[in-house]
Amino acid sequence: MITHFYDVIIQTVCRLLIPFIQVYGLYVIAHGHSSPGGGFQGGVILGASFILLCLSHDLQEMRKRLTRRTILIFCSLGVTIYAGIGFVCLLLGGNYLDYGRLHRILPVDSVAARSLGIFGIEVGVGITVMAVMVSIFLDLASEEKVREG
Amino acid sequence: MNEISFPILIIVVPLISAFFIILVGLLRRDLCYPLMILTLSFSTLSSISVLKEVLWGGTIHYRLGGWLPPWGIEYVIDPLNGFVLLIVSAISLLIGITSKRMVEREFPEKATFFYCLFLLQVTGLLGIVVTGDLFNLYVFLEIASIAGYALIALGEDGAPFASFNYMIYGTVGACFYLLGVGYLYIATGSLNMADLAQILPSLLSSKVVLIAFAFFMVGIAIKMALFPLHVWLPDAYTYAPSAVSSLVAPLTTKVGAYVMIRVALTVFPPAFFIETLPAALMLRWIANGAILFGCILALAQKDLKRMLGYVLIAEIGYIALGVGFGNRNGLTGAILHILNDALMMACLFLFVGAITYQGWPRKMDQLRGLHRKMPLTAAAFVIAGLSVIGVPPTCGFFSKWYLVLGAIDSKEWLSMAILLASSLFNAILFFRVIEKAYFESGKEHGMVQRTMEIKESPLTILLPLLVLTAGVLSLGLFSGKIISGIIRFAIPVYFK
Amino acid sequence: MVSAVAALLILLTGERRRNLREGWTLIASLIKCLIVVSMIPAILHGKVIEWTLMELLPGVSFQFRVDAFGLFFATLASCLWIATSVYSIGYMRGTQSMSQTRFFFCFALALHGALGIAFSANLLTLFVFYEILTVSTFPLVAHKETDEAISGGRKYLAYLLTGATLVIFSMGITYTLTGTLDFKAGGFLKGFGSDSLLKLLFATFIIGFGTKAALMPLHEWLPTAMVAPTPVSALLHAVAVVKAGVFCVLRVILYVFGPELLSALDLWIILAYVASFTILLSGMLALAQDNLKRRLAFSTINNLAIIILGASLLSPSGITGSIFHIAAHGFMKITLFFVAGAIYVKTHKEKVSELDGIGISMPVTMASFAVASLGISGIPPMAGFISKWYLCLGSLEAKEILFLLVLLASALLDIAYFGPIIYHSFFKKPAVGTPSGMAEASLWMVIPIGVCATVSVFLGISPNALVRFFQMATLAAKSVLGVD
Amino acid sequence: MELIIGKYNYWIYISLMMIGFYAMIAKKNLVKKLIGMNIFQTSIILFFISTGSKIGGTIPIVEQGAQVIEAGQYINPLPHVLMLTAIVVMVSTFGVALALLWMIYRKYHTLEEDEILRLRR
Amino acid sequence: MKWIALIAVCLTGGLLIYGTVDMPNWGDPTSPASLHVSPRYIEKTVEETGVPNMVTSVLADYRGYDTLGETTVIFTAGMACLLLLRRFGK
Repeated sequence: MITHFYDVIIQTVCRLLIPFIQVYGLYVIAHGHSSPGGGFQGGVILGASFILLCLSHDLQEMRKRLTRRTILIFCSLGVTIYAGIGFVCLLLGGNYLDYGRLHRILPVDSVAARSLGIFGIEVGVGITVMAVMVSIFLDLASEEKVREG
Repeated sequence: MNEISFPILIIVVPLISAFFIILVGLLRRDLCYPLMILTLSFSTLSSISVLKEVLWGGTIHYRLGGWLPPWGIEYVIDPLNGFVLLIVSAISLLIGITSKRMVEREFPEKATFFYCLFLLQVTGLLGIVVTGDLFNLYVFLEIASIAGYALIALGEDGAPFASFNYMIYGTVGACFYLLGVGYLYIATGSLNMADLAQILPSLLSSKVVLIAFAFFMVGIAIKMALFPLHVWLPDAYTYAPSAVSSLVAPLTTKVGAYVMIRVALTVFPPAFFIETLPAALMLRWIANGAILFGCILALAQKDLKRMLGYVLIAEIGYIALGVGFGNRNGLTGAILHILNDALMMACLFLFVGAITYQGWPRKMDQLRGLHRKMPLTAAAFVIAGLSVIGVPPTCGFFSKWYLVLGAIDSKEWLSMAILLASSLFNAILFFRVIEKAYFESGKEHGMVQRTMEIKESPLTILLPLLVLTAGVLSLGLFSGKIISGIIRFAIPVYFK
Repeated sequence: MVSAVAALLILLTGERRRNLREGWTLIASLIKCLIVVSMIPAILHGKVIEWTLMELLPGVSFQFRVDAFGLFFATLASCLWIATSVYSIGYMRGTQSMSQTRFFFCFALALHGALGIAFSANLLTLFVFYEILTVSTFPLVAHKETDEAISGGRKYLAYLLTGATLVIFSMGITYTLTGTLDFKAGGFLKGFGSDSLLKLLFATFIIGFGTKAALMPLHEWLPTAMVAPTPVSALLHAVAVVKAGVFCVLRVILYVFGPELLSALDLWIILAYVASFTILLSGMLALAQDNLKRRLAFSTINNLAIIILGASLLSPSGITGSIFHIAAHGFMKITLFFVAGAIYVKTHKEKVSELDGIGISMPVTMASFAVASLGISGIPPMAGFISKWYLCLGSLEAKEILFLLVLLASALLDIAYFGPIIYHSFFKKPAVGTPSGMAEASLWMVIPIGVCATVSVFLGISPNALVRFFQMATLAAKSVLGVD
Repeated sequence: MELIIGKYNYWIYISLMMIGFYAMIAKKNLVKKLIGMNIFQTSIILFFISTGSKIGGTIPIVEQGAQVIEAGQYINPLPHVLMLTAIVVMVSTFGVALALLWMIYRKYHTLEEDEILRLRR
Repeated sequence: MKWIALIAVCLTGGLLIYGTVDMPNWGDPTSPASLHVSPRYIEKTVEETGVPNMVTSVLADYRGYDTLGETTVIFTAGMACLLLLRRFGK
């Protein structure tokens, strides 16, 4: 529910909170290798931070920071990163998603290349999940606003 | 790139281009359509080559990520799913060509996202077909389904509600499938089809496997709209926009049928399906019910598209019947019917799409004088209708012929009677329409003024329609070659 | 093979303007007839032309084979097609009916079906063309687009498709029993399956094809289909449909089951009884009809039954007679229908009771009518006499006096229901109000009438003249019975 | 009795599943149907996760410097992976379902199934 | 309707419970699920992928393709919502 009732406390608190949330989200994505977490979880946290922004302020505020166009680009960018990495492996002569092949272009051995590849796709997943979360929320919410006025 | 990586490219190229279409659509919206056509034609060509390769050099295994099968996911392409793969990609290409005009007519501003979801739907279907891993199949099933829900909901008034019902049913189906996967997993600890096929024969006595089988069957039956669980189908396909219904109607149910054959006859040992369980028997009875039910309800319909929906239910009944016979001829008929029915249904739904595109009403009793305004379209309808009835030399006859042979082999006189009777039902059904379209010329009140400006549909719609019609006509004569060339290898060894 | 080409020609040209289109129809029919006739000498020397198109099922391929029997039927059909197409051009112009393109297109397609049936080498190919014939005739029957016509067409379809499903059933059984569907002179079912199964099979086959051959309990669609324009009824009755049905029945009797099997199972006697029942009943019903075309329809049923009876006697001359009767009856009956059509076009009279004195106004037409009807009732020297003579011989060979009596009775019946027409039309004063004096129909129609009538006389005088129908008939009969 | 004690996890998830399933097919309110759907899928997730557990197993993360790793000491990671995927699928289905609900509500201004059916007639 | 639903639900539940009879007990380390495929993940993950978190390694590497599918699913959902809800040209 987007109410047009703004509370100073809520706004300030959220303003303070949101950066930390986002940093935490990035941490969860990045640290998914050696602790619970990963692209999806981190992406959800990031998305949640933006949604919190919309809730505390309003959609216009949100638009200023993240236009629909950017969201859209993010959506397909993340998945493209993922599929693209797989494709690169294919071009490097391996099977699809065979990160081991990445060591041909990366200065590391194949095992490390694997973990790097995993990291890459985690990032991709994170971006997409975040963008899609926000976009779905925006669609549902802005729809409501259209109906109200 | 090497020949062997075609299997994955069939899936990945539409996938990636679905992502790109969004980016492209932001810059130049008119580039989306060519991109889609390019992609679809690529996957069609590569599926042709893959099918060739399979027929030449035997089953193809493609290990994703280079991991060995039970640990990694692998793509297994044998003649059966190579065949289905070709059907899916070719028909989706044809429908994709037609979709341009319809999209421009119905929702021009959403074209980008429409094409994106269209591609995703096709990708999902292809992914279902080629994968050799049960859980991966589930994931792609969901891709296809979600794209399908969205696309169907774009249609006319009732569409969102119909699509919502479809979603409830579809989710139940998918969840049942997932439960089946879980039960199999806890019983065997593996998700790979080939691996399971090796482990299962030693576990057939276990109740877990039994229940897993039951849930697989129910879930797939919901997805392929087998008779008692078909409730979502007529609404969804009636209200869907024309381009969507002519993509979804022929393919989704056929892919479901393929999954049924795959799970029941290759993952589980066929003997389990046919002898130790009464499953084959039950399937036969259900299919009989489906055929009768579909035909009779189709007779009651006023709306052409809805009628086709019920005809589709009956056709699915044919396929299930062929599987249920559990003998060589029946199975041949079923697999052949997957092809024929996909062709016929695409042709018929495309016909409805064409006439609605030209602003012709979809009601049965308003088709008067159609053949004067749109002769080729009407001819296509006549031929497809004859094929559904099963009049040689159209292809519908031959699959029906094999089903009859299967019925004789398994001494199922009742099913045989129903098969024959259903073709009579269809005859009534279609000749009623044909009479309307041909013999009651449009001299009626008001028709003349309204239909004056209606002419033949544009080329992008007409051409695929005619191609499909030619397919319906010619594949009948070539069915001998198809069977001896492809289907003979597609049937599990058990039936040899 | 030929027929396919010819029909393709029509398919391509069906949409052209009318003169061109009718020109194409004529040319196609001529070409077809010539090619068919050109094959006769080869066949008469006992050769068999085969041509395989592609394999439909394992063991069953889409194959044509030209043997004497098939060629006999094909020659008949293609010759009569010329006459019919000439006539139908005249008729169509005379009545100015609508959507003639569709008419000629379906017409050619139907002929294609008929010739395909004649030349097909196995049951499946035969069935394919059988269905083509059925479906392509439906628009012809319903051509007038009136409610009556459409309901007639519906009835036609209902009967024939039901028959077709039975045929599918029996083909399936045959295939599972023997693994092949190829015709073989003398039958290929011998030694397969139990007697009861074979009896059931025979029943379904006969019922399936019998619907098209209008055997008595299944004849109902035939008089109803009389709503069709006359060339169509001529086609239906003389050439294509019913004859194709009879042809199929004979194929089943002689080439699927074979005489030995039938006589072993005593099936022939049942069939013969059904046929003779049909003969008598339809003859009597014909008496009761006042509509000329309906009367002709019942007479057709009668003659078809005669053909089947002859074949079911399983004796050499019986089979010869029945095969020959296909041709004889074809020519004569087509004449009769042409005449009925001509009268309708000229005077819009359809009832027998209205025909008083029409012979004065249309002498040539009615003369040929007289000739043909006498021929049908089997009076020498018409063609009908020859066939009936052989049929009687056949029944004598089969030692079945009963059927002999049936044949004679049918001849009497024929006279009984044709005689009055001739008498009235020639020797009665026309009813008041009808135009007197010469008023023939257009030449397009009169010429075919005359030709057919003369041919039917000619066949009677020298059965081997022209295209040696008789020789082919005997050849076929011998090949079936294995005597030489 | 041992049946229930040893397999109580299955009983729990099955009862949850029955609740969700019942809500899905019997409830007339579309939102309630959706909630039922969620319960259903959650129960399936519980089922999978419970299949992966091992008594005496810890979370499937190798702690630093562990030399010998044998399967017994870590719980089975595969079900967790599958369920991560399944959760995502679930979420996306739910999102689409909400969108559909919006369209329905915009059209009929109600979410009661029978009322919608009445309005459509 | 309610009764039919109830019967269907009870039937399903009954079937599932019937199926559980042959299942291994909860947390049984010797269940086939934990013996057949998964040990390789547990034992080889570090040396093969260099990732100590098995869930991540399996998710993103061994069964990476599933994850691609999963990401595609959520992408599809986003596009679907866009397609259905957004009012264009406004």
